[in-house]
Amino acid sequence: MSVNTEVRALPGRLRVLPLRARLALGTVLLFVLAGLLGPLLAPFDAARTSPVDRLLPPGSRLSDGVVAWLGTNQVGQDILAEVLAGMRTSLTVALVTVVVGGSVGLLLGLLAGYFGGWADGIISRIGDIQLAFPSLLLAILLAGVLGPSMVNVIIALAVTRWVIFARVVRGSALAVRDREFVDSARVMGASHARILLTYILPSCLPPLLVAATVQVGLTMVAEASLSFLGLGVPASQASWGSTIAEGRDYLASAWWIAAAPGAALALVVVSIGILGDLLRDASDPMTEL
Amino acid sequence: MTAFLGRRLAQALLQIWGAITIVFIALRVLPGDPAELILGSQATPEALETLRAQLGLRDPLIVQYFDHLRAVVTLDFGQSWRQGVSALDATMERLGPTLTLSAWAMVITILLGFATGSFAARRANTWADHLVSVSSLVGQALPPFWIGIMLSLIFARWLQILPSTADGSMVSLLLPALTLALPFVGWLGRLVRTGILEEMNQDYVRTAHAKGLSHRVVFYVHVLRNTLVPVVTMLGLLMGYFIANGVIVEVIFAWPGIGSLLVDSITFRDYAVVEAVLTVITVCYILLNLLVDVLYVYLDPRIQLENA
Amino acid sequence: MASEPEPLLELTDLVTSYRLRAGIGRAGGEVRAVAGVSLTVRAGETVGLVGESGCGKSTIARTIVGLVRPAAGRVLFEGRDLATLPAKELRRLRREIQLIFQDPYAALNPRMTVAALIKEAWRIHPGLVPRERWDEEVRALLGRVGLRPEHAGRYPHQFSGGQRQRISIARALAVRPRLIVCDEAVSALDVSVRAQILNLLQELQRDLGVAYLFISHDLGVVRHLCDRVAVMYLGKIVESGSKESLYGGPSHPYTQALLSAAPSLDDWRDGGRDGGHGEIVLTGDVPSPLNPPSGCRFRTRCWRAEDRCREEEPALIDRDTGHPVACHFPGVVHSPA
Amino acid sequence: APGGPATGTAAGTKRALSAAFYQAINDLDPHGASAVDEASLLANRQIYDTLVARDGERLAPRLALSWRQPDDETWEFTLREDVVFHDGSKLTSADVKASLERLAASDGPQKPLWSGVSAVEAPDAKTIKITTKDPLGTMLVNLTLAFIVPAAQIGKGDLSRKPVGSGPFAVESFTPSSQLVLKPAASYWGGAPKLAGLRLPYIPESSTRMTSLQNGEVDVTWIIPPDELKRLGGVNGVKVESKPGVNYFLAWFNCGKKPFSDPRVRRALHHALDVKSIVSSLYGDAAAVMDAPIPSAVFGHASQEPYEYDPDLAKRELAEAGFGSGIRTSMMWFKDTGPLATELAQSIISAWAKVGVTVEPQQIEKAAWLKRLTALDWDIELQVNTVTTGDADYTLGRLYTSEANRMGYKNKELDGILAKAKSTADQDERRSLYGQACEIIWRDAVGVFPAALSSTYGLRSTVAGFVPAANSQPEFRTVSTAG
Amino acid sequence: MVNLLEVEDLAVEFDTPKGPLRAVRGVSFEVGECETLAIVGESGSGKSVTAQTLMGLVPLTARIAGGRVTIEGRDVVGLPDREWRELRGERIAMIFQDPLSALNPSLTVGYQIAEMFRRHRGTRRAEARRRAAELMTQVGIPDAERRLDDHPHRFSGGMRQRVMIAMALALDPRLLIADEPTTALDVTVQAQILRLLRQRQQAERLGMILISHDLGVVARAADRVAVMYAGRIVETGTVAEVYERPAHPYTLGLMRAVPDPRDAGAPLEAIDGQPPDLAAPPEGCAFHPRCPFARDVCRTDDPAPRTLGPRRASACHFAEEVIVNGLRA
Ligand SMILES: Nc1ncnc2c1ncn2[C@@H]1O[C@H](COP(=O)(O)OP(=O)(O)OP(=O)(O)O)[C@@H](O)[C@H]1O
Ligand SMILES: Nc1ncnc2c1ncn2[C@@H]1O[C@H](COP(=O)(O)OP(=O)(O)OP(=O)(O)O)[C@@H](O)[C@H]1O
Ligand SMILES: [Mg+2]
Ligand SMILES: [Mg+2]
Repeated sequence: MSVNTEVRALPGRLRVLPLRARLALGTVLLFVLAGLLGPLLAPFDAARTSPVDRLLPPGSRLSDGVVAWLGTNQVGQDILAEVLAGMRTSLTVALVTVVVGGSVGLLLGLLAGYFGGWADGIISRIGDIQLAFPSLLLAILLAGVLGPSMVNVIIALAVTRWVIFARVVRGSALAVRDREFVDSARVMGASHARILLTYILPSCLPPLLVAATVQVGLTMVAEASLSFLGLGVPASQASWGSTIAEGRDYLASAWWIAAAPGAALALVVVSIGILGDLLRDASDPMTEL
Repeated sequence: MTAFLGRRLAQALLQIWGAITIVFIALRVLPGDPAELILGSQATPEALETLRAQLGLRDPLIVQYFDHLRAVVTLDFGQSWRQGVSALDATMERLGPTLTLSAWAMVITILLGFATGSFAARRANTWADHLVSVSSLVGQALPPFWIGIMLSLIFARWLQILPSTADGSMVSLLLPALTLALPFVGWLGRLVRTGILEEMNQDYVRTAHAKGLSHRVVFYVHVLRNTLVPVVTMLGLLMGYFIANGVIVEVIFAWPGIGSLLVDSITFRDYAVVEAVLTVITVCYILLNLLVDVLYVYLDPRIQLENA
Repeated sequence: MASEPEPLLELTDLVTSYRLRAGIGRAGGEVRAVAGVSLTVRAGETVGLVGESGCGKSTIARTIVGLVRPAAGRVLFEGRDLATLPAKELRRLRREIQLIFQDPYAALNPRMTVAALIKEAWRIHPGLVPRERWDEEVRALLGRVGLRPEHAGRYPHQFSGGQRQRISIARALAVRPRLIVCDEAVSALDVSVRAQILNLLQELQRDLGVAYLFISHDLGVVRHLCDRVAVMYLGKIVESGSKESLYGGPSHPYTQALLSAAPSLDDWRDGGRDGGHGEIVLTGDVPSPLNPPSGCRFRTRCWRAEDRCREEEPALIDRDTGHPVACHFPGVVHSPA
Repeated sequence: APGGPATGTAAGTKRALSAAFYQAINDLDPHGASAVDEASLLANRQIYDTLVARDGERLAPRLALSWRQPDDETWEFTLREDVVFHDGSKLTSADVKASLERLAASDGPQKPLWSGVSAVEAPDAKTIKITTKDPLGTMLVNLTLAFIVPAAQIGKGDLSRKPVGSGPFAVESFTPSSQLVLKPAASYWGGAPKLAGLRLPYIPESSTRMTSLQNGEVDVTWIIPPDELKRLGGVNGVKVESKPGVNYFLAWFNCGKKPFSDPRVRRALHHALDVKSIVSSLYGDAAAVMDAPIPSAVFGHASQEPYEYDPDLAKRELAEAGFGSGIRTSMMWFKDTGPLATELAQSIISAWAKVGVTVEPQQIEKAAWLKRLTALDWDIELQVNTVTTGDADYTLGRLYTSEANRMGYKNKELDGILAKAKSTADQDERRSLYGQACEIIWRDAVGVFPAALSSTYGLRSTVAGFVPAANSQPEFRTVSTAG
Repeated sequence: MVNLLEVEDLAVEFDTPKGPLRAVRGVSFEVGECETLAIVGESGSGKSVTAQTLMGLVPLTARIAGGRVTIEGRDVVGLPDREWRELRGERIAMIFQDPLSALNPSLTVGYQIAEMFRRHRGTRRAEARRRAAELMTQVGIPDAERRLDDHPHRFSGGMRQRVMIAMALALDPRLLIADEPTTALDVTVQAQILRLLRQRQQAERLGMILISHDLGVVARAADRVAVMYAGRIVETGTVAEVYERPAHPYTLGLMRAVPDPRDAGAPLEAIDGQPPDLAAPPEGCAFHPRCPFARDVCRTDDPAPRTLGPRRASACHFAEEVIVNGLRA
């Protein structure tokens, strides 16, 4: 079988990672780990509130004797637990959105880029129509239509993302389609399916991966923006976005509510962004091939 | 050129039609109906029914759809029940402020973006460059509303040097425009940086040096101009983001833009306004991109390549 | 060459055009890149196709191998029209015509090893080589083109230009073609490496009996390799004939100019840089194929052009020149004044 | 502070006052679709006038100098004669008649208040006669919402954007959801306002609103978020004032649906709530624990015995009712129904969880909430309710009848009391009737009534003569600024 | 003859991740007035790097590791950028292989030529424009006035190269470096450009360095030849000397690898193997792995160029043997 050189080359490249890339990778892994272990470390139950413990600064001791290292929120919940739980939601929303949007984008982008003609016409026009709405507006409209729920947020965001992925994939498919090595496969008599799978697809994946990485971060931010407008995940589920959004009224008085999830969000998104850059640098020479 | 413009215009019309249809479908499947919101919680079922019929909500969907299309073509979206005026008027009076704000944000983005981008490019791969690239990522990593509120707290509440609400004066638009622009300054900066570095490797730069031109002339006269080309195509997109992200900024800085009107109108099922707003935004956006396409020709003469 | 063998490939009045979409500041239109070309390649022979950039050489190649569809005319392989063949039959025939590109690197999938590249051919055409013999066959092919067996596991970017071209050739040979179209196959190579590849091509022809359609703009290489030569200008063949006849008595002014402009090792003898060797320097550039000149396509650059050339397109026929030539006023070299 | 648009120039001169309410004014038509929005009422109170106005417990004459009731179905009002509209025309009984008829015919939210009116007559320029189908005890109260517009403007003028009224302020410019700029009406019968102008900007984000008060961009703002109340009190140049309000939280049980059809369950849930602790820690001074189904500031309020906080008792009662193993149910609300609504909901849910009642929180969109509310498609719902007229009728009389069927609760006795209260015009009798109604509703635990919100105001210390209003609709005629 | 340019023992190294790459290793030559020196060699032999070094334009990752470059008697290695800028265009000019990418796509041709006058001489816009048109006419661009305002993509390859030439010659430099000026062009156009270069050179008494990998072009256009292999000049001499009696096995091999029209079809004498990797060049003579003459000494000693006659040298231990061998064939 054909072996993807990228896959082979990457571990080698990772060994010579610059410092900031290692930090970024470490941060992301740490967060993912914390997200997985969160329920064990500091269980969070949205339905458990303690009004007497509200708005306590970091390090305060709660009425039940536990220390809230990151303080408490406006209903007296431990921010640390909320941030850990929120990460699971935010990461899930972002990842599922990107996977769903990415898959749809990949499929349609491949079709449009490889076959061109009317397939490209239809897919590109649909993309154009959709891009005519700035994506946040579309998400607002959809989230408004569907009502707040995690699934709906994912749908709303994925719908706004697929075009981006489709365009990236279409672009690389288009670029590869007329390359001579594809021509030489055609001359050899290869079928469309074979060309798509073994020639076009591998070339489309690296840029798609880069785009996906970037979008994971941006999707997390978009989720937060939807929460700000009251269109995010429902109150029964903690998410970074909604915690920051709820903490915004307390930025001047109880800054710790928005600060912890805000810092976490920024850290993760920046780290992912750095990794995306790295990936782009790593795959660039290859996509040039 | 005419053939191209014709095709591009047809494409734009198609886009507008598609957008209108999406909006129509989305609104009809929304739960909740305007009659209830208009009449409030104490309305009688009969009154609701009469009002629904009056609003045309009882017609078959397809009839509603064609009515709607006709309405759009004649620029008659109907009355806003919340404001008691024509939906188009309600929308148009918000368009101005949105465009003003977006334009300022654009100016800030371009100025800062080019400044940081060329700064980073000239110091490519130094710590200054890395700092710029990381801080540009931070700009995109923070939710815009958070940036807005923080700017407002710092400059309006604590330092008290800028107003917290926008009243249209230039000073008052500074914070909202900055809030809109910040996430994209880094983005544009990175784009500019890559563009410059890419251009710097072009053969013509070598020629320019061989001609004995100074670094300054090579950079500002030869290189920068060519990096504009890919950047300009992004500006149309950017304007779209500004119009959309405006929603958040408008709420924070109490600026009467089109975005908050949209969110309100969705909440209150003011269909006429939602339709008018989305149509207007779409048209603006499409026209803008058309403009960018045309601008492109003037910036990049290569595009006329095949013109025999 | 007493008895001429059956033609393997026959092009009759081939026309291939590209449609140009209107773009920003650009009108749409149709480029007739190949505007009526007839050409024959017989089994085991080498036919050269020379001409300047953009005259349609690659387009002919791409049409022959089926990458683009002809707008008119026919491509016959072993006497059968490729356009009317059933799909299955076509697949088999297609296999018998292979293409080697100018840039050997671009023509090899960078993500595949040499072995994978070659085996790909057999995956596409199952039954050609039994699977258990693949490795063996790969080794044999690599040996055939002068590469070592251990090269099989490497990627294209680990090879030099000449070696890459060898890989391309091995890959083309894997499907046992009867005709190989070489589109500027040696143009990107350095002199010393080019000689190696030219030798390899000759050797393969001797051993395997493949025919070549050898496309090049280098008159020297064509003269070295080919039995017959056709000269193209702006989508048309202006002169064709056996190597000896054409190089010995070029009759079309374009061929004459081309030959005289081609630098050769001996140029220094004829007066070298003082230009005393009677070169014909044409004025102007090749016109755009979007709107070629009326009549004779070469007349805008021809020093012999007369009114008739503007009105009447000369046919490609033998005009007492020993071989066909498309010129109203063929003749011996007259340098432009 | 620099940059603030409301910053005055020379000290001592009269200047425009900037007052930011926390809700948006969308439409200035006092009979339109958003006519009973608090923000619209706020604007209307400055621009228009009514025949009668509430003055604490009393209903005071306004455009009407006096009134009498020749019979139970007829009301006769004598109008002031010195009233002119902002366009200079005189206000006469014709204008009142036209306005009232327009209200009765409108499709707006005030329609039910006027459906009982059979005729409005204007025998002469200063007399207006209203006839009702049945005796209507709430006539005067309803009239506090009936803003009078010039008859000439109806159907012609642009009441939504450029209305003409007879109130203390005239409209200078208006951008919906953004700002309303008013100028004093020199010819106002009660004397011209002291302010040079009045600007009512809408600042949706509460932190921005607080900032703009602190740096002087606005002079007055209300409602102050509960958590900001204390902090703002300590800020230099700012003072806070508050008054018990007419807005209150209620959490109805769907009494027509199991398990809430059983009053024991409803009472048990009352006992499971430590209302006092929840409300004081969430709201502090910004809200008061309620002791009746309506706030104490409302006419008709009567204090009831509070339910004791006793989770064990709650559990026992639930077990008695057959729900010893717990209840699974849900509570719906929409996010912006009131300050800290989500937090309150979470606290209530959290408390009920301790007695084995698992409540699924459903924070939904307003439109969806409204749809489900009217369809009785819910288990428990939380909302902020406003007694817009300040009179118990507006809430009790309208919502708790069997016919209204708003929460599945049906009680013949209560129906009778409310009907009677509606038809009498005697205020003392009405008060005692509503007192009985309060008791029944409270005893039957139709819902939980946790907190009455105060109307909390933040003012620059330069603002003088400002009277906080319970209904969040302060009047600015008497306000002045120093410096 | 006055030497416009003298290069002595020039060495240029690149910093690469794999270590220093010696792209130019001790190159010496000189160019006189009205003389054309051709540098031939295969891809990667260091021709362009040499040329760029002469212009003071070594890439950022490269550095001059040794040697001297004298332009009109002035040592220019290590010259500050300001002074370099005055040399470039004024004294020494350069044209490149691909005239499309070497011209700025978004500036008009007229602007790019006029820029020479405006930036170097401070000439006014109108005057600079007039002189640009003049230059364009001189290099054979018809209708120059009108074409001033066209962008490069509107010109054909040959015309673009003419523009490059006009630009290079604008300030009457003494020395012109042409790095593969005709490789991207068709034969008929190549003939035009070579003729133009020849004309301009003679008219202005220019010294010229013509870089090419085409032995035919060199035969036609040069006075003297320097053959480069793996960063080193292995043989120099007049065209006649080098072509008739190659004194280095590499030169000999190159000549024999070119198809001979008199003996068409006969197998070519290809040079075996590949050019060396400059990051890890072979011990001894860089050519020895491919050399039919190689002996033990070649594997250990890197031969320095030896003078074989006036302005004639070869870097081969067995130069004489090679000459004899070449004659015999
Ligand atoms: N895909 C295409 N679309 C439009 N026009 C094309 C396309 N490919 C080639 N052409 C045009 O067709 C003509 C012939 O092109 P072709 O590639 O066949 O020339 P060529 O003789 O192979 O040239 P070269 O020597 O440069 O390879 C040229 O004018 C070219 O511009
Ligand atoms: N920027 C660079 N970084 C590293 N190595 C380089 C760089 N530029 C050139 N080289 C190396 O220097 C050597 C000489 O390159 P140069 O460009 O001078 O070759 P050339 O003779 O001009 O070849 P060509 O005929 O292909 O133009 C080559 O081995 C090349 O790989
Ligand atoms: Mg070609
Ligand atoms: Mg070079």
